Amino acid sequence: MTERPNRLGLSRAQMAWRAAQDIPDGAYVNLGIGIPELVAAHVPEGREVVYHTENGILGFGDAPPPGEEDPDLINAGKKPVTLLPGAAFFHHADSFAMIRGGHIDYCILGAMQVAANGDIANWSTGAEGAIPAVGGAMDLVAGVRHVLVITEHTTREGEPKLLERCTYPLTAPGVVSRVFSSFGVIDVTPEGFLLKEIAPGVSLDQVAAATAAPIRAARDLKEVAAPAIEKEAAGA
Amino acid sequence: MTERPNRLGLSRAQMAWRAAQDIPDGAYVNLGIGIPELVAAHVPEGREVVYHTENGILGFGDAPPPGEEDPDLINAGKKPVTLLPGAAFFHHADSFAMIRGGHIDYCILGAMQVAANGDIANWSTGAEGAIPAVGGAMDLVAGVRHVLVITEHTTREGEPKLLERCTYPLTAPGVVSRVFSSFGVIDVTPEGFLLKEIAPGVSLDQVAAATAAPIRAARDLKEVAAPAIEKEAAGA
Amino acid sequence: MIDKTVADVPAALADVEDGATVLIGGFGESGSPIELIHGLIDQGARELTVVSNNTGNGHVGLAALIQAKRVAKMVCSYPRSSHSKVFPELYRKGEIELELVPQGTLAERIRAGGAGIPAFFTPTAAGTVLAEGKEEREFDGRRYVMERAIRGDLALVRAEAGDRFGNLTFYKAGRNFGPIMCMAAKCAVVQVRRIVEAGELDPEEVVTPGIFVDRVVEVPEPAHESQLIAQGASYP
Amino acid sequence: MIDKTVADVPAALADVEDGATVLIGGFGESGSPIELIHGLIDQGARELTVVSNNTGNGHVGLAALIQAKRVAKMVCSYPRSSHSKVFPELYRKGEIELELVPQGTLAERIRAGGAGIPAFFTPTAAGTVLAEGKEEREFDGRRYVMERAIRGDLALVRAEAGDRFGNLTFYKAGRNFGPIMCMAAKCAVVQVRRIVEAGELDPEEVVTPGIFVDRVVEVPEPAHESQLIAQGASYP
Repeated sequence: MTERPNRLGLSRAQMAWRAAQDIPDGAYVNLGIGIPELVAAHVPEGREVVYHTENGILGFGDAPPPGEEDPDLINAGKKPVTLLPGAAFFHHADSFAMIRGGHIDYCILGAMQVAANGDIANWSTGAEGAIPAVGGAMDLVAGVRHVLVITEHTTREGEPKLLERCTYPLTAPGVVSRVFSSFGVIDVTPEGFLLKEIAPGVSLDQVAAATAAPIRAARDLKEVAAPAIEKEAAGA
Repeated sequence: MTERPNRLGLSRAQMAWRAAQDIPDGAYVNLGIGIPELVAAHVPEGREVVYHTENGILGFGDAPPPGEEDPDLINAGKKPVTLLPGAAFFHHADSFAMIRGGHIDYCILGAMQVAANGDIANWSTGAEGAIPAVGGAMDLVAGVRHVLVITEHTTREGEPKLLERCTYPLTAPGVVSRVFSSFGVIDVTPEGFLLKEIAPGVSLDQVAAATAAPIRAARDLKEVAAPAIEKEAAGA
Repeated sequence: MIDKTVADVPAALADVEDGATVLIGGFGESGSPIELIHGLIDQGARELTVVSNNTGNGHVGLAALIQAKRVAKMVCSYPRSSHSKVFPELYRKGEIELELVPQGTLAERIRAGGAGIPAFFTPTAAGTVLAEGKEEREFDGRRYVMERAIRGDLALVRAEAGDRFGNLTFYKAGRNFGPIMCMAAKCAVVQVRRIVEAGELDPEEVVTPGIFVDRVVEVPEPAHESQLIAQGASYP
Repeated sequence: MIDKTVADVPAALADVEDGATVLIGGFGESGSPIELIHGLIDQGARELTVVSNNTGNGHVGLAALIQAKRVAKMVCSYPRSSHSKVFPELYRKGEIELELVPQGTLAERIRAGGAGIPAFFTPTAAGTVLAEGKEEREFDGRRYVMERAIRGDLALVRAEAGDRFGNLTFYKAGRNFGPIMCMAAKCAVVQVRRIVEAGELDPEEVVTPGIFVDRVVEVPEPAHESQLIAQGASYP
């Protein structure tokens, strides 16, 4: 999970920062494992957000100081968390009632692939011999009101992750509304991908070349206003 | 709800007493409104029974002393109750999960009609113009493991309540296992009604005449061993 | 900052629209949000569909709402009781519609609405007139009825304590339909005896997590329906 | 007198049969009933179907049960994790069967099993490979998958406090699958940190009412799976 060398576009922290700007005050939010976990640190001051984790907590906060971890106070990524005032515990059926019932406003997830029709693949490459594991991914994307994706624009090997159609097994069809990639902010519209904001230092041609589907630039295309953020600790 | 004059067979309290003998130690029991409410008072000493009420209590006890009633501590008949040590509150979906999920061992209910195939009708006469009301009756008879009925053997007008087939709308088909009537204890078997115990002072001919279905006497037919019980307070 | 507390009942109900589906908590008077119901009468919305276990008593609370001709349709399990005069009269005159639902099916349909389950199968009512027109199906040799979820535009619920996040505790059997109705409504409005500081409720003891609640209004001394009826009160 | 407390783990598990379906609580190590799982290894039952969110870590707890070749089939949402070696190895060799279920569907299927609901519809997995072979159906223009209930012969659960009636409280996010697994098993066996007197648990704060629990065994200082793994422990 360390930063790639000589990367083009936004850093992982900058992607998380940009996604955080979209979370309104009072939102109930579920953050996926990986880059999405960084979002909480960048929600603008003055906005209060309640975080949900599948394993039965609403209203958790940062990791505790070393030595104060509790193995029964963890998030879905099995990392230790703390409680904020107003937190609540509940069992798994109630936790997924929150998800499936449309009570969570936003989930922010990583993805292997996102298609121009909003399909998402983030649980399996479909490779032979792999141990299939889905966790709560399918419930989240099927149930949460706004499904947002944070992802590098391409794979480590430079393959596009934004495609005309997903080639990996779907997590759900037609659910993603917005992608925060290292190259910018891309909306999924009825007409396909729409580039709303572009990362500093990235050209439209570079975006198009790294995207395996048509991608239009918005008429009011802006540059992502991400601040310079110190590189987060590896594996944060 | 006062005792009928010159009645034949068991009194209401004696029927309740006899039903209570069938409740084993440790049972979870739901008692219907009317005569079944009297059962709790007659469970043999040494047996501990946990009572369930649809409105979300397990482990309630008798009515409180006058003046100590709490409108939020009532049973399904909307009568005030008290709590015993080990009681618990829960919401309505959990309460009926207990019922529908087969967790309640016994429900003891009144009935308008019981058929020789175990059908029960206890919620509606099907009369034109009546306000239909079902409450939890259908859930109880469909979900509880043992459905027992306490009833006068005939209506006030002398019409049989034990029939070949119910004429009133069913509460559920084929669920009743035993009837405690004023005339005795009647099992519902694959071959129809089987008289297991007969009330003192009642003849087999009288039982047969008051039953609108074949009723066999068990080979080991006994007399109901109900003690003389003082007449309970009206409307108890 | 999240703050779901509102100043008073009128503020909590200002935006209820004609034709709304309103889930109203309570089992008889136990848990009935009487001040919110009176607030809804004052607010004036009409042509309501009301989902509630009963139809109210006397001329206050739910009975008063019905009497004021605000309710086009009742969805309930037990629309009559000893003090219920208003609904039966309107029903006999054909001035109010009734959907009769077994109590456990009502609870489960509401819970399903809150949990994102559009339909489920239940043994309750299979083989009875209340299953007529519904899909029936066999699983493992037993007959079940398919039931659809219920969702509300509004829920009116009474609870014990609430904080600015909407976290709730309840009081005894007043809990009944409250938690599941909060889950199943677009806007859950809760009257609580006490508004408490965030963090005052133990996260282990929160019964309804705030995510299911939209507005909390303090009513420190809620009226007892039965006392009002004994006093011959009517509303407004 | 009702007394569901048992002297020790062997007494709690003496009668587990080969071929049983065992619901095992926990989300990773959080809430995992590690002493009961080790007790099940000692007890010796084989050909088990285990329903649990994960497949265990290291060579203790659930991983040790699998390693001992007692498990013919796993039903779970996430069978791999960083410390999970045992299951993947057996799975690749074709020596253990896997039914992969999205986490929320797993929770809901278990809850349905406890609530007497044989089947329900969920949006989760609709349009994905995990819906293949399952009935799909449209409600109000959206596609849903029909899922069947899960019931267990046995549940193994870790809780915080329990009384002789089986009433339970839980500890933080260790609650997760515990309450619904107790509901869905013929015999729910619970290890608690503290056995308390009847009446010591506030009826408002009971999370799992005793009706769902069959046996309670005190394990005052449960082992932490992650500590055992760090120590290189294996069981037996």
